[in-house]
Amino acid sequence: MRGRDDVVVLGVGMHPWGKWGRNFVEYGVAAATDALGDAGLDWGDVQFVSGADTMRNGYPGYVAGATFAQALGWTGVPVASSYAACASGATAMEVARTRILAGLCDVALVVGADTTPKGFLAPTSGERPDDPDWLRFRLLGATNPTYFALYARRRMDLYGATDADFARVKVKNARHGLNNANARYRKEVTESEVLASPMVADPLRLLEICATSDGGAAVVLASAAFARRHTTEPVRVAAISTATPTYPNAVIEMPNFATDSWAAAAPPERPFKASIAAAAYDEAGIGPEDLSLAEVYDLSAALELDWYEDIGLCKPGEAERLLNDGDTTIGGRVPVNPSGGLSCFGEAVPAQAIAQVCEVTWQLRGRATGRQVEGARVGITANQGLFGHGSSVLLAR
Amino acid sequence: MRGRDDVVVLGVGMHPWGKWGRNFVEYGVAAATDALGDAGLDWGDVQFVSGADTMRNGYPGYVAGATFAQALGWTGVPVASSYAACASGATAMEVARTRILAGLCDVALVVGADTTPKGFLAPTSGERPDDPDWLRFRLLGATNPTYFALYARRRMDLYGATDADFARVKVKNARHGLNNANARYRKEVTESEVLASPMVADPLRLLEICATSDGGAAVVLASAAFARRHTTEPVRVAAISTATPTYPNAVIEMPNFATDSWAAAAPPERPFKASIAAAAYDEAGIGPEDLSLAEVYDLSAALELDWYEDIGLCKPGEAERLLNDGDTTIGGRVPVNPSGGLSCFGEAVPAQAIAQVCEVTWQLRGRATGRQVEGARVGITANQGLFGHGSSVLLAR
Amino acid sequence: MTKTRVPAVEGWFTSDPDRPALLGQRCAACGTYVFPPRDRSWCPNPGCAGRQLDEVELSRRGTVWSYTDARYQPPLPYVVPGAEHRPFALAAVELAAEGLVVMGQVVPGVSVDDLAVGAPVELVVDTLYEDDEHTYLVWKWAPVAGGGGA
Amino acid sequence: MTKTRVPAVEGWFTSDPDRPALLGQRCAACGTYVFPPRDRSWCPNPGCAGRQLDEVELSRRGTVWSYTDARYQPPLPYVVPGAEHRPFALAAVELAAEGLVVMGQVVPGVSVDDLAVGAPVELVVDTLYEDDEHTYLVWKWAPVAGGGGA
Ligand SMILES: [Zn+2]
Ligand SMILES: [Zn+2]
Repeated sequence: MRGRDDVVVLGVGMHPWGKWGRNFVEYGVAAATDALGDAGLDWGDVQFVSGADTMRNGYPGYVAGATFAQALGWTGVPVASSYAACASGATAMEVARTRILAGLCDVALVVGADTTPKGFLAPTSGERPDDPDWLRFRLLGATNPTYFALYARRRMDLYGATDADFARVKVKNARHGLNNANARYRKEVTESEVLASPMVADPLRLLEICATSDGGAAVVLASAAFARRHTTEPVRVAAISTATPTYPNAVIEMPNFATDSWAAAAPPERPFKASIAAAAYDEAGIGPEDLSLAEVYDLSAALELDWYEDIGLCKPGEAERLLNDGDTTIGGRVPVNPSGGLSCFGEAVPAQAIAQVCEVTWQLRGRATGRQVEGARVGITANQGLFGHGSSVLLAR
Repeated sequence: MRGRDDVVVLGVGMHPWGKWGRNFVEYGVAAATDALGDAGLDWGDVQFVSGADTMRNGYPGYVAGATFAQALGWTGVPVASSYAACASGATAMEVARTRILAGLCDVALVVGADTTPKGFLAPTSGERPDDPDWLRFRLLGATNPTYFALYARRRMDLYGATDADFARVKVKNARHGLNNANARYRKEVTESEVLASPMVADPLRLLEICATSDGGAAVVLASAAFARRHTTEPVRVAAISTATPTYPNAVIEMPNFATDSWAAAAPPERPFKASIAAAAYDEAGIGPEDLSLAEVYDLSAALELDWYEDIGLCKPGEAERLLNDGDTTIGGRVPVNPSGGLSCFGEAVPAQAIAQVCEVTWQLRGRATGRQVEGARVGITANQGLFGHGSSVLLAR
Repeated sequence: MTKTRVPAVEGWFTSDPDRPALLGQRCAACGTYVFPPRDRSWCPNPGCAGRQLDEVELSRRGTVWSYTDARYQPPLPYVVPGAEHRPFALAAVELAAEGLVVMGQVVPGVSVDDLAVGAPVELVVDTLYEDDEHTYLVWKWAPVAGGGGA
Repeated sequence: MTKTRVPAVEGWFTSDPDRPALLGQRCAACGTYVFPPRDRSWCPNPGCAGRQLDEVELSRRGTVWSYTDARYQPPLPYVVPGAEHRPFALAAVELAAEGLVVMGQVVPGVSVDDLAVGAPVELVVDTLYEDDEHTYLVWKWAPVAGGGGA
């Protein structure tokens, strides 16, 4: 778009998702080592480390860039550490990409890893009445699934979505992830099994809500000039979006108590969630019609349907038809979550957006064994984190 | 150095330091508004927000970029939020600078603000035996001043520094900050008053150790092309360093229990703290002999003397002479901490490195009323945060 | 001994038993609304330079934007009222005059089967939880008799 | 009733009363040392691809790199041993063979006036604090008789 040289994904790596209970640094270093091996580079070749933070693992988690650099062995390399809730990994990638585009380095390592507690994500202890993420639990008992359920119920009442539609998203993703060695859950489920699982937050059931996992993911980014000397199958970073809402955001967002008010200013034509991928398309000059596949943030099965519309695969209200026509299944027009998605992984917050990029990279290289989208040329990732953090990465070969 | 277009400081702003006890967002927005006014821009002109995080203010503190963007009014602007302990502000500036250098935007707003608790900085509650920053309190009772005191004592035993030398750093900085409206402490002290203040961590006394403060600082960065249309007194960002140590780091660093081992690899010729400014000098092609002034991180009075050597103003062991000759006092060869430094401000972690840049900018514009370094043309900032975060910003006009 | 009734959060609602209302803010310059009230005075509308937010009571009636329930006990800092968790419904409610959607628990005894998108509800103040000395109050939504619910 | 003596941290030191020692790790490939021991097995030396760290006892004697004291009571999670805070000294001690500087409290009764950079010290294990059932142990540094201290 601006005629500048591209940034390329030179290597990707992951530590398998699970409930391992070990230190998050271990997962991050494993993923980083894996990604460097994939890129054919040594740790000493890395000129910048961009970490995605975890707020759950004390000081080392707050300074992920430095933590991973130290664990791999201090080399004096500049670091950055970014936090953007579920979008942290994409923000860390964007910090690394811009450093390459700026000509300040040729090779950057992006790492995110997490060790998560069991059960619902809950705020840390103490009385924090100034923190909306604390207050929503105290005053409303509103867990994360509460918010996902509000969106799901609205799909049902507005568009006629059904329990069965949501269950079929889960069935599809479980099948996609079946042979993905990095996924935590690798087991087929039937629609009736999903519908028999306990209701958590009506209309969402246990098998339709993503778990929290331990895991780590890493990406090696490089300038196109550097990459030409190291690979014959470059995957190009066509765009990264790290958008925030435009006032007034008329959709209730976790962990808020209320929306912005549209009494004085009309809501933007494009709601926040739809603006996320749009910013990436705009930067790249690529449109949803060019997509071979997408990895979207299916915190709930119903939320995946919202994403179909928000990344432009179909118009609002048409996602159920897309799903039921098989368009988003591997073999269909534009497979969504061929990795199995959060449904098969469970969320490891700072690693997740990076893991999405790993999957798209493997797909574009034709190396997604057991889940390959044939002839994949363009893929997008999309996610949204608390406090107005949208992110989307557009990759092409 | 690379022949690329410069990035310029177009506006700076602060909320005065103090112990105000209000929400940190308020300080950040006040500083941002101030900086935008100084730049002659509106919030709507900002194309990127880079926040420096605070770990003390719940979720809003973890996502400072989004928090300030929301508080100023969501405009859809991309955001990032960085954490690097005391170097957070400089890391946030570097993220913004690279985005401009990459051609992804022309105007970026960098903001950091903090509301701090009283007394020693202490870890948050709970049992966290995996976190060295928790363990050092539990197993050693080692507060932050403990580490500063180790360095101070070593200066005394190795270089013959005296109590009186440390006290004179405090006397100088108190005088420098006397008329700085943004400083928290504006009161002259005498050498004997300093030496009469209670010993906290031998050899450091209460008046030689920096307090924790509330405060906020903001910087508007712009591409040189954009800046030319908006100012006739551009201050150029000549370099930003965000260095980490090189293995083995043979100096004990807060919050560690031990150094790296030099049994298998020799320590780098340039110790970590000296490598921080060196990276900035290298990038800019500017040397310490070109400096008009410096703002360094005087967490203790003795630490300011270490910095004289680490930013290249003199050889190791000569800092006391530089101080006592008046070289680092306003009116001397290269004034250090003309703002009054942390000594007069107290530390507001995510704002502090940005505040250093505000001061150097005012000095280079000739607008540091009551503390102006005459004819200032080049200034440097330097600081170091926990977990291997060094930062230095080199500014020139 | 009667327990003292106190709001579970300060300054977000009035607890006049006859006329409870959420307390929001309104920008004196552009007229936009803010809820919950903030401790700062500048307007959140980026198109407005207003620096004065006046306290206002929000509309007591609205329509359901969406709804769900909490089948499992939420984690701390949620406090279970009574001996054990009983599922409760939650609703996000659209206030037309203010152009706001506001979340709240739904009063006990109302389940998701009694709710629908678009159904009218009104604000009440009810018990959130109790301790030995206090009854902590919060706003909740209640279906309006004859309204859109089942 | 005697209290059970337990280390305040697991696996960082032995508490053999005759021969207490810090427990570090040594890379089998390059020979560098690590303290405190890590739960991961890769070498921290970026010039080494070693993936095996063996547990080793560190030198029991070293020389003072620097020292200070804690005049005021440190905040939690520090636990005051006894009824009230009594200032204690701290030292960073250089272990020549390992090329390491290791922090530790200095044994009670030794003040900064008794210490100097370069003075020889040795490792002991001593009480950090106690509760009703346990005495929590930690390593500390003790000046060596006839050494460089005052
Ligand atoms: Zn307004
Ligand atoms: Zn080794």
